[in-house]
Amino acid sequence: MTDSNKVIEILKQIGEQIQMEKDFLTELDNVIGDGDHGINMARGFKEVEKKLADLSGKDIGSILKTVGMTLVSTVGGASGPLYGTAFMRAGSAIGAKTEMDGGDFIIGMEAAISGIEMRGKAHEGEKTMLDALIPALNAIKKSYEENNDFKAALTLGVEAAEKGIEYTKTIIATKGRASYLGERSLGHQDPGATSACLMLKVINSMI
Amino acid sequence: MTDSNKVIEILKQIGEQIQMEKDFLTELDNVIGDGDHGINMARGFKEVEKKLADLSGKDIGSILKTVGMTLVSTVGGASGPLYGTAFMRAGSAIGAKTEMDGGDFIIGMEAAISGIEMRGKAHEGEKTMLDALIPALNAIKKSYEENNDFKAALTLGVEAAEKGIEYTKTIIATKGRASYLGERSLGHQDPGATSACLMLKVINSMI
Amino acid sequence: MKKLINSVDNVEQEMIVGMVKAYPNHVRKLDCGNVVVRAHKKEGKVALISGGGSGHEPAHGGYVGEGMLDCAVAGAVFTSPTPDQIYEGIKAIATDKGVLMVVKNYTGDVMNFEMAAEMAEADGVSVKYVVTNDDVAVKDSLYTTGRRGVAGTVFVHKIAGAKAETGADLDEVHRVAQKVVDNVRTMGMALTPCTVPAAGKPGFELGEDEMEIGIGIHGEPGTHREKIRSADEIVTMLLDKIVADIDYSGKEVAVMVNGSGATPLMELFIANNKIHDYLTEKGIKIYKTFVGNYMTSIEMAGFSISLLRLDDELKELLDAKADTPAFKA
Amino acid sequence: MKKLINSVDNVEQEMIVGMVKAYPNHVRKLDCGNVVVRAHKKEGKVALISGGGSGHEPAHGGYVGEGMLDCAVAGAVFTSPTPDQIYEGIKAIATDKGVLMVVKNYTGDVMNFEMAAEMAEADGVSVKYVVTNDDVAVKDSLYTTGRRGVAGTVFVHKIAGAKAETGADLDEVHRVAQKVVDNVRTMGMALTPCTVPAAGKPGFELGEDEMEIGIGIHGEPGTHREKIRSADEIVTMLLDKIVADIDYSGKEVAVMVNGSGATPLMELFIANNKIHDYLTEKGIKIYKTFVGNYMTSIEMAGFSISLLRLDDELKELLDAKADTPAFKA
Ligand SMILES: Nc1ncnc2c1ncn2[C@@H]1O[C@H](COP(=O)(O)OP(=O)(O)O)[C@@H](O)[C@H]1O
Ligand SMILES: Nc1ncnc2c1ncn2[C@@H]1O[C@H](COP(=O)(O)OP(=O)(O)O)[C@@H](O)[C@H]1O
Ligand SMILES: [Mg+2]
Ligand SMILES: [Mg+2]
Ligand SMILES: [Mg+2]
Ligand SMILES: [Mg+2]
Repeated sequence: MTDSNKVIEILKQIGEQIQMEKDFLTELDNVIGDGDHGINMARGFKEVEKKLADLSGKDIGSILKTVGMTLVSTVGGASGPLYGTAFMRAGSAIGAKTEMDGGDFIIGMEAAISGIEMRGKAHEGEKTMLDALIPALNAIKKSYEENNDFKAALTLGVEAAEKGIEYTKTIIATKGRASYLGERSLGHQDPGATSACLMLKVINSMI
Repeated sequence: MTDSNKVIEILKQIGEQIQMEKDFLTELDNVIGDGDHGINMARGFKEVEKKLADLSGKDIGSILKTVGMTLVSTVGGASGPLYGTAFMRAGSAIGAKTEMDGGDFIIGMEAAISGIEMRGKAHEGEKTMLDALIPALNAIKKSYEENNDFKAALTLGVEAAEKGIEYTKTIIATKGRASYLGERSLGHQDPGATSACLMLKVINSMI
Repeated sequence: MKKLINSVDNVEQEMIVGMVKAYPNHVRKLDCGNVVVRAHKKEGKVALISGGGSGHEPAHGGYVGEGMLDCAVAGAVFTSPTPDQIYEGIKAIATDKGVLMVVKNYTGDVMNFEMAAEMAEADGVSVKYVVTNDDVAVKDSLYTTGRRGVAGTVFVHKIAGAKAETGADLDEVHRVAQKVVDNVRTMGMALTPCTVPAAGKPGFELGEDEMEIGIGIHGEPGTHREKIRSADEIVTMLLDKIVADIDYSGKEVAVMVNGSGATPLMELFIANNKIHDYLTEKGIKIYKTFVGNYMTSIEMAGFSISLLRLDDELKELLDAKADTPAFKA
Repeated sequence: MKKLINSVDNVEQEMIVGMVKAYPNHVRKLDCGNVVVRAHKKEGKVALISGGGSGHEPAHGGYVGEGMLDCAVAGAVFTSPTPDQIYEGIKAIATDKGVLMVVKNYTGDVMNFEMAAEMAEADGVSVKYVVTNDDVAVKDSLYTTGRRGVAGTVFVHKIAGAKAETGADLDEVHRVAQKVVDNVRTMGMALTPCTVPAAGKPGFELGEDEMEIGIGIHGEPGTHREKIRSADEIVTMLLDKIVADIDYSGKEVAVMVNGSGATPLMELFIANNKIHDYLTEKGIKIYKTFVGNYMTSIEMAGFSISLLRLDDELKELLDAKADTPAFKA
């Protein structure tokens, strides 16, 4: 499915997309959070970008772990430890491979999600990034198990993540800053779910 | 020309005019001062108004002195001690009379002006209330000496005060807050000259 | 956005450096980032560390010094600092008596401080922490993040700091810190929003006649918005919420009237006039009042009221000597 | 106008009462008006009185207490107090050592304080005074009102107050106060205007990209207006003006970075970062730095820099104990 070099390219592209969507993500966070999600993610991926050059030739596990550590140490806020833990866990789960297939991806994504759940003590339905990630993972797994076509599975995963974003509009936040707003968080989509979906979209477009 | 009761009526009318012109005077002070001249004068004359009822039957000197003391103790700022001193000095100069003529008025106004000059250490041409008062006094004196018609003299005095206001637009302030503006005070009329002229106008309209 | 700054990218760094240059006898900055520690490390006591996003000045760097914090870690504006920053701070101040972290209850702050503690514990440092959550604006619940930590946190710094200065052990300092957390409540409001420099525009918009009630300290919207009212009515509204939360009747309290950054002292004193009367009427005795900018939201106009229920132990520690840039007692 | 007040007519009174309620151990209010004196009168020392219009909080009431003022008289916002108010203050604090008045150089302040002094002298009180005029924004001249007294006045309160506390006689305290006046210079700027409550609208208007240079402390326009620049450039502009006025080279100075009321501490620290570097480069040694809201203009955003040239006498008095609501040393 993909090799180390491709993983690096994808990460670079995710960084570029984050920079492009920086204002949009910040604006979303402005409405129900503290208006820094885009700024935080952009700061983190700018540092990731700098690290990527040195990572060519490394195995996928190491690449993802480095990305995670970089995010932890530069993003701050809630998304820093969460995405950081996610990438680190994914890296550990995938391990010292230089090639990966759909099964590896699913194993990595499962580890990432349980890392987020552990760190953030959150579940599905609390209006967080998990509301994009968990439905996406479920869709990918189901489709991949049934048809063994990873590209098709990923496309369904992105659709599920997009539906997840829509779903976050309909629920009250009970985790993260948006939870302080109570009912006022209704009708607005979650910034973290949006950035999570953005990453899946980039991966989908490049595989 | 006028008696104690009339003096009280005039003072009341001055107070009403000040209330009416409060915003205008404040606005003028906003441009070249600190935006409180109308507020200051209105606060003072509101207190004067309260005192006036008790003053009926008193002599003109006492009335004016009470007005002066009230202004000193309620207006604050530059205009408080200046107008306060002016009315107190005028009261002393006119003395314990219950009737006054044009000559008494001129004596009172002369005393008022020298009180202002003493207290404020200012002269004509420094963009202050003196630039309305001194030309007005000169015009009144000259006309009264020539024609012995006080009403006519006062009308000329008001005209001179109005010209004085126009003149303040053409000069740089060297006294009062407007002096901090340097050249920027050019083109704007002095609030104190404006309130001084207002008083003369009221007197003129009631005599 | 109208700010006295050089570049939005350097705001935090220049601010911290500018602060350290102002108080070289009190504080110094670590080389590794925006981490401020006491100019003279004190051994033999529990070391206190706190911090969070920047934008709350004088919190938290202003409270580093004798009788309060040993270290303050500053993240980007309104963004929690990262674990490695906090870890460097812990390493710089740790003594054999251990380290107490004072963390405001935000998902980001809690996670980043926890990760740092894990790192420090791996080095053998004993670390405990309290999570401040004094904001009564939001309903507390087991199933949510709970309440925010806001201005009441400064009382934790003061009182736990004083306890640490006595040489008490980590459990004792932790107990006292937790006691303050349990007894302090805060509620705030805003007249205007504030602007995160990197964002370039305000976090929300408010009409000329509107105010935001239940505001936090990060420029985020509050719990609701209404037509602006008189200072006395606003004070009453905030205090009603606070005294309904825990029982203050017959108790002595410390009051903090905290400006959000752009609120003139004039208005805080006008508010305090009513606060004093309100509490006196309710039979709540005021032991001490603090009026000023203690935990700000950059240039937000608004304020919060904190009430700390006191007992003899807390009174003594509140009065104990403190000598920090922003808090002297 | 968006303010946390009850009524524009009661702003000054409620503020003063609210302040006294916050610091009952430090200050009390006279019945006769907005006059604040020490809670415990100290005999056997020269009594210091200052004041002016309200709107400069914490000046001047915040500086009443041990080591600083004995009395502060508050006029209406930005309007000097009246002679009888000042006279009542003098009567309340006068000792047989006499009274020193610290007056900022505004026509109104000078005249009202002079009239009060005349009244007190008629009662047999010895009164002397200094007129502060530290603002270098306006050209000084014999034929004008001269310069304004601004934030540097706080140094006069601190240092003359410390001198008075030693029991020095009136001439000595006056000499020291005048020494501070002669050695302190200030220059300020504003990013936004402020609104006098009773006026209901700002004293001037400024575009989103404009700043006002040479601003005073009464919401009045400054000496000129220009496009906003970086913090470093603004600091350089202000300091250039100050150091051109008197010779600071090779001298030790106290620095005051004074916020106008709505300026976040963050920005004052960013300014101080540059101030420190500028002075160091010029060989001017910084003895002490004060950053905060010392002499404000209600809710104006802006700041001023004051530099006080020090000698050993002034250093010692600057460091002497002060315990007032707004200034502790
Ligand atoms: N406990 C949590 N578990 C999972 N995701 C969370 C949690 N708390 C917050 N988030 C996610 O983090 C996003 C906010 O990130 P960001 O704005 O960068 O941090 P902060 O909230 O500290 O300002 C939210 O939109 C949400 O998706
Ligand atoms: N030294 C002075 N001599 C005479 N008039 C003066 C002097 N200084 C100020 N004024 C007058 O006072 C007016 C301002 O009064 P006001 O605004 O009430 O007081 P302040 O300047 O203290 O705010 C000016 O417009 C000017 O006419
Ligand atoms: Mg955020
Ligand atoms: Mg004025
Ligand atoms: Mg944040
Ligand atoms: Mg005035």
